[in-house]
Amino acid sequence: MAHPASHSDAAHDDGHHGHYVAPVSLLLKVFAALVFFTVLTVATGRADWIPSALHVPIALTIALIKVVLVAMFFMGLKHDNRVNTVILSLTTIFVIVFLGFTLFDVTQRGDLGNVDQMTAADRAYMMHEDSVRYAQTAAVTAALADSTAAADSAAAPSAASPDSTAAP
Amino acid sequence: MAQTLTADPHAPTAHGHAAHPTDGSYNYLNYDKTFMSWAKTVDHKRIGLMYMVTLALVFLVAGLFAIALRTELIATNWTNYAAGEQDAAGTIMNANTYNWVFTMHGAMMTFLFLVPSVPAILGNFVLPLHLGAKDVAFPRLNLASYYFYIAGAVLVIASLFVGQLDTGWTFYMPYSARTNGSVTFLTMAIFIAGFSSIFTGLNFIVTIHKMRAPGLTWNRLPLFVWAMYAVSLVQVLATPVLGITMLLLFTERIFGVGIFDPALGGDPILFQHMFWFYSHPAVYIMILPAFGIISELMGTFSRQRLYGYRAVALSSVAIALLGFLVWGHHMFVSGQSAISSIIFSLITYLIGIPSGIKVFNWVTTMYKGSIWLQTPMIYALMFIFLFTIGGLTGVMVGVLAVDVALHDTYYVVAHFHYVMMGGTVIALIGGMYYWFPKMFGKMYSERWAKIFSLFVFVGFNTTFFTQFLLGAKGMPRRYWDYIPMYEHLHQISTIGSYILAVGLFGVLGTWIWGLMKGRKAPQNPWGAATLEWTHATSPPDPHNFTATPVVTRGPYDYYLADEVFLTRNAPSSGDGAAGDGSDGDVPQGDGSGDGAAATVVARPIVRDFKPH
Amino acid sequence: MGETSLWHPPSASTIAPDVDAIFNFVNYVSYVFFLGVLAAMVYFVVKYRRRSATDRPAPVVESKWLEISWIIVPTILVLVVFTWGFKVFVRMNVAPPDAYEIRVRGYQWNWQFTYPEGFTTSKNFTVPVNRPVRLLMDSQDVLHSFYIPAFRIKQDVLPNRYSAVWFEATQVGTYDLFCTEYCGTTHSGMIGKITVVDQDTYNAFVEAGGDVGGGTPEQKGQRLYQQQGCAGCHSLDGSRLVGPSFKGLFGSTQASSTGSHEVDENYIRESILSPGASIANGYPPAMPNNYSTLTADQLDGLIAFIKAQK
Amino acid sequence: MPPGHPNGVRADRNWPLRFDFTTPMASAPATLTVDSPEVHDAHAHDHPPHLQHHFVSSEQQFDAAKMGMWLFLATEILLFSGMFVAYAVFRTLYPATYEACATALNTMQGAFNTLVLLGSSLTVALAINAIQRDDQKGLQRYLLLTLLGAAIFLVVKYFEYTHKFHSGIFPGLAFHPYGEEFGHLATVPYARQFFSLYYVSTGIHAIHIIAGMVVLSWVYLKARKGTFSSSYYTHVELGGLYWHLVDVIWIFLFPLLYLIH
Repeated sequence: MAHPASHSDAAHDDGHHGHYVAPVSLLLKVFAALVFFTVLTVATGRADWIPSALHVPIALTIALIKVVLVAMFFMGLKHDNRVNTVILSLTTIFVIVFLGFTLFDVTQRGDLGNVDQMTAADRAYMMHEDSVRYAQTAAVTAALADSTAAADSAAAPSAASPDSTAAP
Repeated sequence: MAQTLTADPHAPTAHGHAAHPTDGSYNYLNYDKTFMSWAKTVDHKRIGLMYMVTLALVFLVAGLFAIALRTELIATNWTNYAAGEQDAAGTIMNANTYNWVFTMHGAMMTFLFLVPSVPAILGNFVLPLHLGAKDVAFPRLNLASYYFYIAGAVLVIASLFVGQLDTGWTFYMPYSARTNGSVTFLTMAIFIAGFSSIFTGLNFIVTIHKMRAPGLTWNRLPLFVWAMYAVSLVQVLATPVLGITMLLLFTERIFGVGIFDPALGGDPILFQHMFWFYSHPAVYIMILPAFGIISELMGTFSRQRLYGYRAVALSSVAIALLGFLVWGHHMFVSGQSAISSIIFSLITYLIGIPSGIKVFNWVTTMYKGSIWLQTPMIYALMFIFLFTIGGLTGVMVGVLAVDVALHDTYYVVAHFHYVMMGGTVIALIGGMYYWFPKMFGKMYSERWAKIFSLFVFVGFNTTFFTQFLLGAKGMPRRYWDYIPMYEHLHQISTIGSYILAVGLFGVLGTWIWGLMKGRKAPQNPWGAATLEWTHATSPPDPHNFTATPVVTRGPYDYYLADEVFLTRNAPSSGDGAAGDGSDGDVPQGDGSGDGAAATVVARPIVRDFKPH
Repeated sequence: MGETSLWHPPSASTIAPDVDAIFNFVNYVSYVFFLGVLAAMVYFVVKYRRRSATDRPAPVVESKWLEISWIIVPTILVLVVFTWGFKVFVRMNVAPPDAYEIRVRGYQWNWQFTYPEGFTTSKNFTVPVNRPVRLLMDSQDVLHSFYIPAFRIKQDVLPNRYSAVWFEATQVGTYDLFCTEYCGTTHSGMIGKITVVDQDTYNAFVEAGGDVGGGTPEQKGQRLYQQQGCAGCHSLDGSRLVGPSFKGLFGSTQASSTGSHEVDENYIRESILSPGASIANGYPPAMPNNYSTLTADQLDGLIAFIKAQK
Repeated sequence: MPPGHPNGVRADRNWPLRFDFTTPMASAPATLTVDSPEVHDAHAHDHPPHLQHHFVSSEQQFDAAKMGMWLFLATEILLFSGMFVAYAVFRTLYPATYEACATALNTMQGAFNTLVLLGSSLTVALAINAIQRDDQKGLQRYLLLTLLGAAIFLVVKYFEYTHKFHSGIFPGLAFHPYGEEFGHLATVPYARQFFSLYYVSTGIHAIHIIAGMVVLSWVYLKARKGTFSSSYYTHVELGGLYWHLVDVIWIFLFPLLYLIH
């Protein structure tokens, strides 16, 4: 159906001639970079010589670089209307806010003594509750295990020993 | 301002170039009257009306639940408190029923009524008209959004048959993992209804960005549009988190994944973080559209430029974005770390400021205006009255130490209702009165509308102001019964709720009367200056405008709005003959009748206007 | 017992006057703002009411100073309020190191208090006046929230994690204790009393093991029936609540998960001490495991009381 | 009216980066105030068949659709953010559990799947490139390749899941590891919770993969009918954006779940 208003200038109805066409060579280069970073993240993730505190930051940094590459070139943000970049940035900011505040609270709990973190006794108690709930589903578990591991009968769990999860 | 009245050659029923009358007699309501033409419509105006009917039903049901709650609380069930004798049957219901009823009241009101309310009804109807657009950017998505909402509502009804849902609308873990299976249904209902919210928000943002009429720059947008923009941002950014929270709650119940349930190593406070990350911004989803309506009403009925337009427009967006940083103020006594509480409290105050700015600007808009006390304006003033109380008590519950005492008491209940009911619902009613002539082409009765507004006002304050006193004295919320010392205040509150109910049914009555017997509405009964009044008939054409309007001034620039004034004295085509006689000064003439466009004179743009 | 006023419950702890002071300050400032807004609204509506349908008021010049002033003034006010609230909040949270510590356990739908001297009470508890008391709390099942309006304190009680709250009562008297986190059917019945007594009376209370009332076993049992929250699940008039009614229970024959039993003293004793052992048919296994701390004397009382419900 | 500004709105298309309140209607001269009948009649020319009636131009329609898709992707990212927050909280609370449990995940399978998804992202980008050059065959070929990549991903995922199921590693209460390979997990506290998070997050991701496959298959069917051209390929573009997002999520999930050290 056509538009009745005065502005449907034919010059604007002929499609996307203004669109940026990403050259194939560029796409291939980006892909190569992505493969490289994947290998890098596996390598650094398995490396023992990197201090354990740095593993997460390194992995996240590499992931971020990969995402920026995908967003800019594969998703075409580099040559797109800037409002789409704003949308993605705003989203990222809110994810960081969500994650940041929540994690901050978790690490700070009990700071003024109004709340104590979990105690060993509580853990034991929790494991007990755990096993009670577990026992209720032990029959289901056993049935599932039987159906999926019929061959491995020697190692199959018996429903009679539900407490195996309860001993930390 | 130009107004070309060439017939629309592309009306939906006539793909040929047959001319239709352009006086409003051929309109979006009657161009096709079949049921399927409604069920399959992609017209934003029809979808708005469909939401209106559906939401009115939801409000009715959830409101009746509220009346039931208040009736139960009219007397204490302690026949002898000192001896511990209690009547387990209750005044009209037992504890389990009460818990079920307050949960349904809360969940339906928030998720199925308040969250969609203004955007779904008035946003859908008005937004494209305000923009001078033919429709929203994605009309089919808009319809899909309606059906997602319906699917959510159906699941809510299904939950009634599974068990009595009794978690409260907050679904706090681990209780929600332990109680009956209806939780599973309601989480799914909210998950699905969430799509409705997301799609509406997404649609509006794109519409506002891409569908504005020529000349409608960002600083000429009506403030209702700005409010819708801010709301839509929140809907898009916050609702998915509710989605994943509900999904995790669902898996917690089905599989026992142990993310929230402390008995399985989970963290119930994490649930509260995730829940409030959505649900705090959600209160801005509920209140921001109300701000937009009030801005429209104050501008129109003061016939004055909205004071501090930019401040009001930008404060909407500021509130929307800052609203994401304060969710922890719901958790001061939850076991959250004290330092988090302190930070959240501080940010809470920063967000209070923009809301205050709005109130001051609305009041100042009336200064040196021409204030016309029609029903919509009465509701706008009522809104300012009630919202000011709601806002100031919000400052109270934001104080760390005071909130420890007031948290989860009736004080919070009263604050919440002053903002949500006194704010959103009152603004919605005001907006409905305002746009009623545009929606249906009929006038309601001013006299009766004003009488019932008095009932609403008195009833509301009687119901909820007493709850401030109750809460400050320590009455906890979600109590089926209370100790005898609270009885008198509870009785006053209950009586107030009956008055409020009478008022609300009366409001509904004025609408139904207007629909049946109201006299024909002129194109611009309020002399308003936004596009839906100046450029669209009442009711509008199926395609909104017979020609795309071109905008040359701001939405409230009455001193430039010749079309509002020049058509005023045009001979009336007899529209007003069947009035109820109570409102003689409704302008009779309008530009919709018969080529009256000839009276409209194009006026040059005035830049940098400096009043004398 | 402290005075109640229009806005406040009795004020009976050291922190209560501080909280009330902030409350009153915010309240009075709110009155000023609210009346200001209201007065301006009424004045404008009267003064600038519409005279004719063609009124065309000149636009008002926006004053930057006005806008800035109503940003600055409220900002200063709320920052004052924030700082004040923050200071009191920190005091509320940090218990004095020498506080007397009582263990509190919330469960559906009652409170259990374990005193440092080793005895336990339910529903109601007693504390000495003018002495800081710290409550170390946790929950057995779902979230609860411990609230004493007269002391202006509240803290959520969580499963598998301790939370704490402290107060120093300043006035002898009896005050209400509420659960304010929704916790199920009898949430509104999860209320109790806190009795503040002078140190001498408190010492006597401790010596009596928390049970200060005498009387026949049946009277003792009746008191326990209220205190221990039995009333939440077991009615005395035959009506069905969560568990079987006590009316006519003794001597009847009860079908349960372990077969059919005559309800005698031993059956009741077992049902109280290990509720899960034998579940009456048609009822949920909802009875909490909290009563193993009851003394033999208390059990006698309860059994005598149940026996008396014919 | 200046070309490129069909409705006078484009002047501020860079909003909000260049947000100017002080210049009303920079691009709309006063002559716009009259809708001249001549212009009105000029619309009788042909519109492209894909242009919906409420849009003025294909350009406007395409931009609107793309912006809508980006907003939808924003909601998807926030949906997954809930999983990431839960993950971060429990990794902070129980770090040892996470290290112990990650050993049960096969890094090589994960890395292989990462490469497969990256490759399918590339093929989608190539598909768009093809249709921009009016290469119908290329479009179809690359869409099929993408679907193939998605299928391979799911097959690998299937083997990962079933391998764990065989040793009793189920989500939630059914979690009950045994056997030589995974039996030791039974003694790791909160191991069940780690695997629940693993199943839920990869499960939701897998649902997205399937949804993406449905979308791309639909696009492929349309492509076979020759619906698309260099002047109209909105659905290819939108499907592609969605597929890239699925890839982006996996880029984060992979190191967080598989590479805990």
